[in-house]
Amino acid sequence: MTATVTALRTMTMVAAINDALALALERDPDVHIFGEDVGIMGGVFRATDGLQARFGTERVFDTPLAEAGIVGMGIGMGLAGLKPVAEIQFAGFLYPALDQVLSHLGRYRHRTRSRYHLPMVVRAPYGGGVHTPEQHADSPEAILAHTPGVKVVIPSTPRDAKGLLLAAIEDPDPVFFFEAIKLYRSVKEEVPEGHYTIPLGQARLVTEGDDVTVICYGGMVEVAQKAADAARAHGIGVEVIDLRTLVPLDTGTILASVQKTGRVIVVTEAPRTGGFHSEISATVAEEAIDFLRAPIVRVTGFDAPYPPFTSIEDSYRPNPVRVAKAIRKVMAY
Amino acid sequence: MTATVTALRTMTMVAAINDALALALERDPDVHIFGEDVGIMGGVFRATDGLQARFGTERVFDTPLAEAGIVGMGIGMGLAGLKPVAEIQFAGFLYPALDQVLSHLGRYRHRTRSRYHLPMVVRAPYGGGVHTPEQHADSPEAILAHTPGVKVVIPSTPRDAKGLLLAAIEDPDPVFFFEAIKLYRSVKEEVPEGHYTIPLGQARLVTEGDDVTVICYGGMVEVAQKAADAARAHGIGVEVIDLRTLVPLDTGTILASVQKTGRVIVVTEAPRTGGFHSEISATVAEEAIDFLRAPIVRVTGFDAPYPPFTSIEDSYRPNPVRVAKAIRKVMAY
Amino acid sequence: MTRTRSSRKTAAPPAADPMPTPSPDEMVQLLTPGGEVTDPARLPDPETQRWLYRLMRRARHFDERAWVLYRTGRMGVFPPYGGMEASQVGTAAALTHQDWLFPTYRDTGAALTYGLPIPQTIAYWRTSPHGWAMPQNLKVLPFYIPIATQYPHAVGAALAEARRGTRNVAMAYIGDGGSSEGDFHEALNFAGALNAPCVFILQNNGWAISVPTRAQTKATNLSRRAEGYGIPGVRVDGNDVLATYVVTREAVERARRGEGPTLIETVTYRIKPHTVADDPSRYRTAEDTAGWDEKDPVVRLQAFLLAQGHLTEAEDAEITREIEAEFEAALAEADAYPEPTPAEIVDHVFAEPTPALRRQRAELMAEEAS
Amino acid sequence: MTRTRSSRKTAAPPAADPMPTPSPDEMVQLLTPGGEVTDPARLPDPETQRWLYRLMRRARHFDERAWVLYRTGRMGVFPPYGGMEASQVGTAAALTHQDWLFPTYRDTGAALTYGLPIPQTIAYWRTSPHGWAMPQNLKVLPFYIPIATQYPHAVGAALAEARRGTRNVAMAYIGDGGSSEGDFHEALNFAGALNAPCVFILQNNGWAISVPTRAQTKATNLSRRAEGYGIPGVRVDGNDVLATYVVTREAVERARRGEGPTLIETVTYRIKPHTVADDPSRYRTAEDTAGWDEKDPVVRLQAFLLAQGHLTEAEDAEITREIEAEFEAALAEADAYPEPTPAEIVDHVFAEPTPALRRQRAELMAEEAS
Ligand SMILES: Cc1ncc(C[n+]2csc(CCOP(=O)(O)OP(=O)(O)O)c2C)c(N)n1
Ligand SMILES: Cc1ncc(C[n+]2csc(CCOP(=O)(O)OP(=O)(O)O)c2C)c(N)n1
Ligand SMILES: [Mg+2]
Ligand SMILES: [Mg+2]
Repeated sequence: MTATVTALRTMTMVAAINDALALALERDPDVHIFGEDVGIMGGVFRATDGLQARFGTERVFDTPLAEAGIVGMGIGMGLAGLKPVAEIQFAGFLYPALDQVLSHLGRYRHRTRSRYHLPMVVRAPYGGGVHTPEQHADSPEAILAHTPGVKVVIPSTPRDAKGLLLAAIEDPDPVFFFEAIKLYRSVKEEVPEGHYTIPLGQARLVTEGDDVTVICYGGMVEVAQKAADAARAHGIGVEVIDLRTLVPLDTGTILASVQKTGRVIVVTEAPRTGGFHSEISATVAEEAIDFLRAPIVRVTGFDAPYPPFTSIEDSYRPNPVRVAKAIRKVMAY
Repeated sequence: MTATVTALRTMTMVAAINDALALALERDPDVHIFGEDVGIMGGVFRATDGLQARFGTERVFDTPLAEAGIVGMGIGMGLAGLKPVAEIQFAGFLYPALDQVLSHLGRYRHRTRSRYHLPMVVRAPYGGGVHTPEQHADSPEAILAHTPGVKVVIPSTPRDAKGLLLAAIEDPDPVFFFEAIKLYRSVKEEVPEGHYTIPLGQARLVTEGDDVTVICYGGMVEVAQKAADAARAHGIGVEVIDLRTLVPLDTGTILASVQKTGRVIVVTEAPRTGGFHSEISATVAEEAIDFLRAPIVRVTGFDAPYPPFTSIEDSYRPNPVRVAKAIRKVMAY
Repeated sequence: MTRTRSSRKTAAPPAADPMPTPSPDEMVQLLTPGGEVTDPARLPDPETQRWLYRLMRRARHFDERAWVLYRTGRMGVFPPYGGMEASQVGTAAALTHQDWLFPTYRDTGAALTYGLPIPQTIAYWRTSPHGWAMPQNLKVLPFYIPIATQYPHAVGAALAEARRGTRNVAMAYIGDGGSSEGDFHEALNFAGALNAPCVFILQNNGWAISVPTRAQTKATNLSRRAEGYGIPGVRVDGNDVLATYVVTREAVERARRGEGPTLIETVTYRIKPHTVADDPSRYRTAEDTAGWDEKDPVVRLQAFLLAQGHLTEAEDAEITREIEAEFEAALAEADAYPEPTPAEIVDHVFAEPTPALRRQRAELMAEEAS
Repeated sequence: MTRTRSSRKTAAPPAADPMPTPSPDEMVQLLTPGGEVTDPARLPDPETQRWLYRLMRRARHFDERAWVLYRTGRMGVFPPYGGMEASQVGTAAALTHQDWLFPTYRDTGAALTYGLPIPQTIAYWRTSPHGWAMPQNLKVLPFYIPIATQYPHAVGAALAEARRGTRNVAMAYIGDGGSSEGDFHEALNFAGALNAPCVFILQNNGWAISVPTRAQTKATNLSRRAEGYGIPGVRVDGNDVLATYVVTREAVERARRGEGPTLIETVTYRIKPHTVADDPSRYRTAEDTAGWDEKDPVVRLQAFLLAQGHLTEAEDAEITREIEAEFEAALAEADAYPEPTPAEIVDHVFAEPTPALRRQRAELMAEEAS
């Protein structure tokens, strides 16, 4: 973490994101923020609250309702040297923009042999746990992680959110920044005031332990942490790794932990088949097979749409009980 | 394989696909074929050659140039009880339709509690090896496999292509059918005349062997096979498994082979991070860890766009030499 | 007052008044807010007027009750449509149950008018699976949440009807905001090119959450977009149910005759918040909404019917009683729906679950049991 | 005949003839195929006429040589534009190198006119990486292969120029087929709503591979789509370079003045196959293409210039010699480009390669070495 100021202020994740955006606008005139309802409304989660009033309607502006247009226009702005920071209202509404992402956002440096590059950030709330309507709780990070040329960042704490978002905006290449809706206001933390960045590609050791490694990110970190706490009460040492960035992936931290524990659990709330959890499993199975003492267990969502049925949706999303069960399983193996 | 006729005819994969489409149109008046240039032109690869002349412009028709419109309209036709068979000109041009796929195609049975279901097939040529322009060689199957509610089929031989395509069209749920461009005309095989289906979800054992399991599909099967042949010459028994369908996945065949060989190589031509190869690795690492004698090695494309640069593109796509190297690696481990 | 939705299903629909496509700048209005009739020849007959009035009252009642139920925790977050009844009722009333309806989250009033049972509608807004299991005898889809995707679906359903040789049509709704999405464009162009029997309703209610229509587009007349696809476009006073009904009937008949799709822009206003959980004071002032209360579509027709003697105060009170009774009975029915079980999460993905889903279902059941 | 692209870069552009936006049905034509001038007041001066003629000849020469080079294996599959030069040259000639150009695969003629060096253009169509490394002093992007995605990019680039307070504009091309994609709609609407200084060129050449425009859309005048976004739309004879130039200049000037985007439909024809590898006899007959040869834009202007005495046969022969010499020199330069190495596959993905890419690069290098 590189920081210039160290005074601390307690804030929620959404406040930390707002703080990072304000700092970015302040420090770099090329930064422009846009999306649906990000202006006077301040976004449906208030992540851009007050920014238009402070920085004007040229720097922070509402677009028409069209996600391909938002990302496509951002690409053009990036080609012309601005630093576009787009908000997509929910990650599930990124889908109309996927053509722009897969066809261009990740390819522009490559297709112009570095003559152009796209210093663009696309922010989107993602994930479940708060009873949103249909398609408002999707977790599409695996699609982006499989897209060459884009980075993927998913913070799990206010402090990380601010430092990672500033790093993402300063990164010369496109970054997807997914924000767990569940964490927007549920957690408060002391966050440094002023500018600091957390480099992309460095995982965070949440808790240390010798017996089991649990790898997760975003909204699943608190779930894993609770399961780890419960396991500790039973004398099981669980090491929780918060990846923070999926691309670049901090393979070093993962493998070091696996070499120590020999037992791996991967946790995401995305559907099982083809989720990013599987990429982590594959990496471990390719790089650290000799250290494994148990199967690599996946605790994930199901191969079904995230249910829009409030009363049962909590059974879709991994919870501490399910993670604890996986911990018992690998310990008993 | 369920068949009604057994006379054989030697044909290419594209001819077998054309044959299956003609049979489907003949047997079921609900089948409708549409897409860009599928009518009088017969498709850019001639997969629909002659079908409009034979079945008329209502059953086989050109659409405007808009992939979201094609898939979205197909969804509406499916809701109304037809059996839409859409062609997307190249898999890389599926991206504009991904919103319709992720938002609806896979969700309709779920969101209407089975009141509606979508018996739709989306065909698209995919993959590299034939010097196509930018974005004409993409392999996006992992995105679809990660989408709840859709099936994914990728044949590797003319015979399989016909039987799997007929099964896909007769399936009550949405199926993506990816056709390796490289194989369209390069391989000929004896294909049964008349109607038969190959059930979705059953892998094919291409060659048997006791030492190494190589798991692949589509355009990579011939690559794996060549490497297996070379290894056999050196006394190494390689079992090549052609998955044929990614969803449903034939885990049984995979695990049985792994239990025998203890060494696994997964081969696809998609980018490394988050490809379907990683899902296969993860499945093995979760279900058969005790049988593994070596790391699960991934032989894949790179985390870069498929290069539009003809003279070097062959270095992107896995070839028999790279697979052979992986075989040596797991044998030497 | 006795012609109900279900009786219309069997009865032959009343013949549409022949209506020339107006020039795009003209906004069709049959009954002014002041109660004047602009074109008596095109006015639907009194029976139809009363029927539309009752349907609007019924739609409004649902909207009002939904607010109350939300506040008392008996309903989920609901996007209100109060003030937009003429736009939804007049259009949906032009359909039979052989026709398709593709409503958005805003269009509960349209779905109720079409015939979606109230208990099920309540269940949907309670996010209960019962609200999603659409009735077999209707061709209405669950309210669309992602914006604009329903438009191409309507084209496909309409085309399927045409291919089968029926005279059925498909109607889809969209908002002013939604009309900025690419799917809007692709659908209108497909429908024109393939001559699909579609009626596209574009409800221009002035807002897309916090974004006013003037920021959504530089165009001031969205019905003109139809020209770009070679299809007719009509702009209609969306708070005049007689006008919306007549215009839509004509479009439906045109589609039934095989003459292709129509785009209808209903000019109305979202006087209510975006959803019951939204606070519009963040983005609009009293000035913004000024004048729209006076255009209330229910009040407009009520005053006209009373003045014309087509409705008495006593009949009006009877309508109120009937509507209330119907709703309360429906609420009781909705309350009695059993709670879903977690198995519903993994069921209904495929006709035959994949092996992976079967394993996952077993895991889920084991966890729920423990 | 001496005013070249690079000299224009520094010279102030000639003032645009003031031009009223024509009614959408009108197709702007200044020089008929028969050689008549319809509106002498709007005709560009003879120097400009000769300059445009030379640029068309230059573009045509590339197209013709590309065919020959393809047949002899010295060039890859190429989408020809012969017959469409007026549509591409007249529009691109209205830009300076401070403006942005977003061409599709069909628009080699536009890119050459804008100033993309010929050697690099050859390299692109040889699928050599040299063809993709765009020159630093130009704002032109590699030819777009996926359809329609360039339109929103032009909006963003234009908006960036406006935000920076320059007078630069962005121009993007699309085809009749491409105009069916959702991105077309979203871009036009964004440009209108955000007042982006864009010029959108829609080349209606009658075909999208095998699909004729009449099957692509029921609309018969694509420039009318502009109305749906509240922006000006102009339809112009796409085989009359004087008309395309004048119309585009006006749109460019309007954008420079901060008055927003324009949609220009150039009505032209793809007399050639879709690509040099396509066989149009599968989907069209001689009847389909009838009449278009007579509208050849190069012949039209050549005959006019000769008749007017603005060009002599000797000067014309000199143009031919200059153009041929320029191309052959460029070809030699392109032939000298070094072959790429496989490392180019994994390079240029990120400014700083991820650890995964670094490992993959090492693997690739090891394999290539073995
Ligand atoms: C693809 C997509 N993007 C964004 C949203 C979030 N969203 C929900 S409603 C809405 C505004 C819609 O405005 P409009 O189309 O005018 O309909 P109205 O709400 O006025 O009925 C937005 C942006 C969404 N549901 N889907
Ligand atoms: C998104 C996408 N879909 C399909 C294609 C395949 N394709 C290439 S050119 C073409 C036709 C384009 O027609 P038009 O836009 O009229 O341009 P023209 O070729 O006539 O210049 C098609 C369908 C593509 N390149 N991109
Ligand atoms: Mg609205
Ligand atoms: Mg064309």
